[in-house]
Amino acid sequence: MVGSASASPRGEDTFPKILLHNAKAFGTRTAFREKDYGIWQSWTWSEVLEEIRAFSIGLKSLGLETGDKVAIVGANRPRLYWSMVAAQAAGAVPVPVYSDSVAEEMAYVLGHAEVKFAVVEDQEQVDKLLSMSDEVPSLRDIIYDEERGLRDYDHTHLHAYASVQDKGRELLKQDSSLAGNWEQGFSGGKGEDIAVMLYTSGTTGRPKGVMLSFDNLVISARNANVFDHLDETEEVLAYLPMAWIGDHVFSLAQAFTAGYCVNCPEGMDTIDVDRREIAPTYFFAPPRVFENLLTQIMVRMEDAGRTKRAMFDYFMGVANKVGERILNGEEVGLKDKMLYSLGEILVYGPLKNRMGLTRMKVGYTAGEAIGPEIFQFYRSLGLNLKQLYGQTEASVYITLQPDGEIFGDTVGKPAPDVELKIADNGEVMYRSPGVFVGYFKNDEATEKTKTTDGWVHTGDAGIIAENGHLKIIDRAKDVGKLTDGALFAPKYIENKLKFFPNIKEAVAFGHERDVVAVFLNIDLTAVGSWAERNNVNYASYQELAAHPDVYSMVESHVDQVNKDLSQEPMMAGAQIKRFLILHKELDADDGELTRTQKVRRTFIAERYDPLIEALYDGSTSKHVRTEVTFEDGRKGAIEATVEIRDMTTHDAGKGLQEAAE
Amino acid sequence: MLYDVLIDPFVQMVAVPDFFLQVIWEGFVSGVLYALIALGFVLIYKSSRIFNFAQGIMVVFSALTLVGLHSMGIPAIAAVPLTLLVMYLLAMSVERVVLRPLVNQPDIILFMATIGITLFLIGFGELVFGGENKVMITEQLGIPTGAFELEPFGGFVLIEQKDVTAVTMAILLVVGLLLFLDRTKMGRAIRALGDDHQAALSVGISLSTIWVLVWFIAGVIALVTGIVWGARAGVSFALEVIAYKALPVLMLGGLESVSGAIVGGIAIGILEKIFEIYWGQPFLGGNTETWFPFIFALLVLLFRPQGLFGERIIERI
Amino acid sequence: MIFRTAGQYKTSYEADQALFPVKQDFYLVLGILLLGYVVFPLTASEFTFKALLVPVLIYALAALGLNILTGYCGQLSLGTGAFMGVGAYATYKLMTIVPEMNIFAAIFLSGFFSAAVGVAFGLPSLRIKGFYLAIATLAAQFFLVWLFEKWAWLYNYNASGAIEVATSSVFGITVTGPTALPIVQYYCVLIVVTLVTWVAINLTRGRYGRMWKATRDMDIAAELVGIKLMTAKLTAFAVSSYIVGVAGGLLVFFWKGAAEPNLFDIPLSFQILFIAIIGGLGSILGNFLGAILIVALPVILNLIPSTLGIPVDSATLEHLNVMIVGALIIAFLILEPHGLARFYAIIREKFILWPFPY
Amino acid sequence: MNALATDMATEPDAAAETASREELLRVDNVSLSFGGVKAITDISFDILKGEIRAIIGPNGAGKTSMLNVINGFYHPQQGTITWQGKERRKIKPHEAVSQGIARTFQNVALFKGMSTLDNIMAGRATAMKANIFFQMFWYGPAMREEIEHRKKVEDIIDFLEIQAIRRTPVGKLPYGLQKRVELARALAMEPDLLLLDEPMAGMNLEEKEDMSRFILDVNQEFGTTIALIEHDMGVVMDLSDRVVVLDYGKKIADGTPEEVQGNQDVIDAYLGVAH
Repeated sequence: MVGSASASPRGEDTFPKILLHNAKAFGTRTAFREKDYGIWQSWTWSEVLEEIRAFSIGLKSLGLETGDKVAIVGANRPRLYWSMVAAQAAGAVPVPVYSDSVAEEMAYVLGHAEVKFAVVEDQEQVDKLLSMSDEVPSLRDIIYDEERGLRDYDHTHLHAYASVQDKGRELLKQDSSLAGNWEQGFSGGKGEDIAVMLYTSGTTGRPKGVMLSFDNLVISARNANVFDHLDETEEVLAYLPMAWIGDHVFSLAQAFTAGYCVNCPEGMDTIDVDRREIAPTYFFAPPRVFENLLTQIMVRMEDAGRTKRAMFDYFMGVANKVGERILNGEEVGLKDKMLYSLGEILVYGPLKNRMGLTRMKVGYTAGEAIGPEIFQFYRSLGLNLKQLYGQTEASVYITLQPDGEIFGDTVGKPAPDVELKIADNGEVMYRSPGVFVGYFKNDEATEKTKTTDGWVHTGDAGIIAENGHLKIIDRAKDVGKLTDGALFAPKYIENKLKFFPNIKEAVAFGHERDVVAVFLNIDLTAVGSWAERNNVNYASYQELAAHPDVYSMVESHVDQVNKDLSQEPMMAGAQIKRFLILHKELDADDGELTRTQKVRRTFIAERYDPLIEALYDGSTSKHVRTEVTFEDGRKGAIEATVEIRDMTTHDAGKGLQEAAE
Repeated sequence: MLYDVLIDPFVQMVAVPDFFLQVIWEGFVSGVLYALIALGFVLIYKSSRIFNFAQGIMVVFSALTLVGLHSMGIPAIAAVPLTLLVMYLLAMSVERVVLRPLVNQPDIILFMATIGITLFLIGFGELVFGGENKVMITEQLGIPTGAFELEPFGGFVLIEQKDVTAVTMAILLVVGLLLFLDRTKMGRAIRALGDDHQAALSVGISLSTIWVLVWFIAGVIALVTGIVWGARAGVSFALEVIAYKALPVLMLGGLESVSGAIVGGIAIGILEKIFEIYWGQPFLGGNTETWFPFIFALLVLLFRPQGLFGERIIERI
Repeated sequence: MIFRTAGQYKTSYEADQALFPVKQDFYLVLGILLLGYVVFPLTASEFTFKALLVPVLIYALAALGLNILTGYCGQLSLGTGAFMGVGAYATYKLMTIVPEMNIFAAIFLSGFFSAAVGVAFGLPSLRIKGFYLAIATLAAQFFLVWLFEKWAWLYNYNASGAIEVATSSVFGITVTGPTALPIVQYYCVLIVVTLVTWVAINLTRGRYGRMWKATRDMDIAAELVGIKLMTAKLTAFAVSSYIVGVAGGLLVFFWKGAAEPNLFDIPLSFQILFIAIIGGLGSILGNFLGAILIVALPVILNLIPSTLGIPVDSATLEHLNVMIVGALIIAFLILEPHGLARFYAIIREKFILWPFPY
Repeated sequence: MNALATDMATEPDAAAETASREELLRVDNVSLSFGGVKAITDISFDILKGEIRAIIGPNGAGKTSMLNVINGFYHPQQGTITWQGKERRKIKPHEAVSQGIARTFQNVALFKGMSTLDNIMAGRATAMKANIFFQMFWYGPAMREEIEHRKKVEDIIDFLEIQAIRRTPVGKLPYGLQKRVELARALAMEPDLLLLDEPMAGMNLEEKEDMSRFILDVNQEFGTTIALIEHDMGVVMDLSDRVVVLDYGKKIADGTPEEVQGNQDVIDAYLGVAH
């Protein structure tokens, strides 16, 4: 490995300046690659400088001025990344936009951001933008990368990327001082200038434009590079949306500050092949990507021959036992060590090879909770996969799991320079150099989120464990309290329940009540196959759900959850006291779930009010009648007597006292 | 020189007509045998799209079996049916062991498989009956060995009786075969197979039955050929060479044409003999029969790619 | 498992179209070359050179030539033996006329003779197809062998009718004739085979290879995409016959030392065809695998009875050999009609996909 | 912004433009028969530069035979073919390719043993010239040529969005993709006139939409003139500038899609086929 002494001098505080530095320091190193036309087209840092300079000057010649906003729309492509820095070099602010968002939302974002220019990928985006000319009156010129299909369009305000660049080159040729002037233009730029505006998708209300300064991004990126020892030799795959802060930091901020190489895949349908070809050393993916990879592995292994599968199962067992410990640098027995090495040759190595993670030094997952088995699976293969907790408003990093300190249920320790605290209501708050400047044209929201002394509300409830690791338990607004004052985090409990394959859905109640009680849905596939193996006959979900054996099985799961909860100081007070298995599956057609299969808590509470009452009045069963919508749209009703079971809670672990304080 | 090559041979043909007749007769006899072997090829090709290279070795193998059985003390009368039984067993095993597992493979693979059969039969035959040359049990089979002496054009033509027998047997075999193909359900099925597998199956006869039968018929043809050729030239693996002669016949007559095989065979037999006698021996040092039929067929094919009896092919896309 | 391709990315078409785009393939070939150039010469006995290594290489080369025609261009040929003969006789005559000529030059030049003869006999392929063409190639087989017998000039009017290789040397080392060392001859053959194989790979993966394969897969479509069938077929005949001719020259000059016309008769043609088919049509590697099998099989079969202590006389053994080879050919065709090369490809693929089945 | 909003993708006035277009190919009084069976009788029509010309008609109307005549695979007994203003002598199919006529086939006619990439590369056969001796050593001009043509082929792969199947043997591809690869191979010949024989046969709706888009794109981006046979009337009406209708080897109508649609002979021909 080449050292990274020159990678991140604190001197350069904006990306255009860092670009100049990189072009000098790493001139011949590859900065960007894109799989296009069948091969990895590559650009060195000095070539990237030339490309960006030409484009930037071309943009200026089109009338781009300081403070203008430039929308960036499209899939991950070097040219679009360059456009951002080119805009910054011209004093403008890039606004990357989710290219697949619906026209209405995109129009809102572009209009709100008052973009004057847009750099887009292809005809599809051009058409989309043209169609919103009324909503986005500020938009003047569109520059497109892919020229196909756009030949016959009116080109007065439409330009090919290449033609803008050519114009820039032309001007550079005519005027030898222009390059110098261009550099002069951004040399006065300061770290506190706005670098980029990223719109958060926002589950509620309109998207908000998060303004991030160069300092935010540059300092956060440098900190992250130091934290994970990243230098100019890294390879990353840029495949997540460019409008997302994660991609912006991994594929631009960290890439520029560390000087490493960003690889853009050929397309979404070749991503697996492209990942394998590049074999990134630093890799980020949301949990669903890891889930899908694992599913693929398992499905394929199902079809493998008997001996091969036995071998696979055996060595995965070995990995399960000692893999993580080896990764964490702990001592393991000689026999296990040797078995693990054999497994590396026969199973783990090939698996990593197929996934294209052979060279991965550090990998992160974030965004939502990753299933502990999934997380552990990758780690046991020897992949240094870690979790982080971050936000757009923080320039990603709030907490990170340091090497060797990996706990499945925590998201790690505060990132360098990040201060962390838990508010009275359980909400996690942080303060860091990465904290955003403000929401664009939305001071009210800014004030609500960011305190005057720089603390930011995350909106998530969490606890800091005794080892200093942050544990996220729920959305802050969903966290309630039992009547005895114990913290009640429904989602946390529900997720714990849902990690059992037999339990499909769970809805926990307890806010302002004396105990916690839950509704459960069993997983028809998992429990069904259990029933088949154990000769349990059933005709319907309802029948299976009411089966005594099923109840006992679920009871053991609930008990396990209670045990787990009792071990956690802040959660021990909210153990499950009573549960029932619902007589029907929660269904989006009945309005019980959202279309994205999320539980609609309040709706369920109203609909099953009698059952909730029964949960809290001590009765052991309850007869209910529920209206349902069948698949063909007909309506009907089902009736059932639902059994309710009591649970014994476990004594809280030793941390109880501290938590109660 | 030119005169010697282009004119003189014809002059001699006319000048010595009795010798010319003798040449034609001998060519005709070989031609009949070529035609027989070609017929074996055609039947198998028609019914299974297999270019059966083993046809030649089947001739040798059957003759060897016959002679071999006789030398073990089995009377000729019993040896013939026994040999037929062996050929039937061979047909069955070929169908079971080779054809069935290889069905639907490309032509060249099946072709190679028949070369495999050829090798196997050579090894097997030699192992069981020994590799040395043998004499055909002509007399024991009741084939007359004398010769007719004719005197046309005031000349002298010698016609061996075993050649007459050969021709007679061949003609009987061919007539029988044609009747079989034309008159019986099985025969019609075989012919239909050449055009369309489904059609044949609809007659209600299984494909494997047909294949066994066809290979058995090829075996019978081989035995007849083996007996009469063996009577002329002895029984050895050199006999295999005559099987190659059937190949240019197929080129001329077409891989699927019964009449093409017969006409082509006789034509080639006569022409190669004439060429050998009047051009080969005087000018080229003789032994031209090995290649002449091929070159001849090749030249014909260059001008008529569909062969003598094939229809013009319209290429479609 | 062994083939771990992660991290092998190509940034240029040169790299993407390289001879061995996958690193592991390159190492494998390197290993085989090492075996051929260093390990075998150090360890092999005279018998091994004469009975195994040299024959394998020569047969593989001949099969490679045939494979270009039959496997890549789809034109079945049964005349390989005769074309080898043309190469051998041409080399012989060249060495007779210019005795001081370098033997390698003579062999490579004589390839042009067999190529010319090949093209002449390939001309019918423009009009006739399939088995008809195969029979047509038999015309070459029989005619040429007849010519070798009858044209006394070809064998310098020797009384025996056979050609005998004179002693010749290159850089002062005796390479042909009775006094040449087997190891020297082995190296000579190995160098020629390596070179020609490399050339053949280059041809088959480029423009000509595509033309040939297109002709093989669907000749009408090939013509309709602008491929001149005449060029495609005749170049295939030329290249194929050239390689086959070179193999013929090697056969006589570096292995047999002498040859009668019947050496080049139809059994040789079939032997080469076996190798090509059992090895795998449309593959370069297959020729070597096929040659190893076909050459080694009789040797091994011969060894079995003596090692087991069963007394078998040599004639019986010979017959058994033929029989077993025939049976094995059938067995191989049934098990893997696409030959050993496909077999290898499947294994390689399995190693790449390991531990997944697909 | 309003300046930008004024309809950038101006629809050209179709009728006016066809009128001014130059003639690319003309077929005059062509008749073709096979051993007495008439496939085509006395057909005349023209194809203009840059248009999409549909040839439609019931089964057995002689559509494919017509394409075969145009690209030199069949030689008509009577009639003349004028290509780019010059009467054409009897040519071979590969000569038609070098003159700028490429085609696809009703039943996919790909080279099954080759990859997608090689299939398309094979389409560049006429354009590749490197000497066999350079080929042998993969050296100099041969290698440069290989790369230069690979680039062109990659352009087409990109254009038709078949990157993911670049290395797949075509025999393993689903039918819809095979059709696309075949189009790619035809495009690799850089034709002036592209003949498409039922490019959408056997496709599902989505594949048809994709294929229609590609055909239009080819026509617009490369200016390639296209003559296509298609059974799906919706597609024909959407895509083509002009339509010629054949029935039993004779031409029964010729004109814009609207004209043809209203033509009584055409309606009869199609109804006649129906029962």
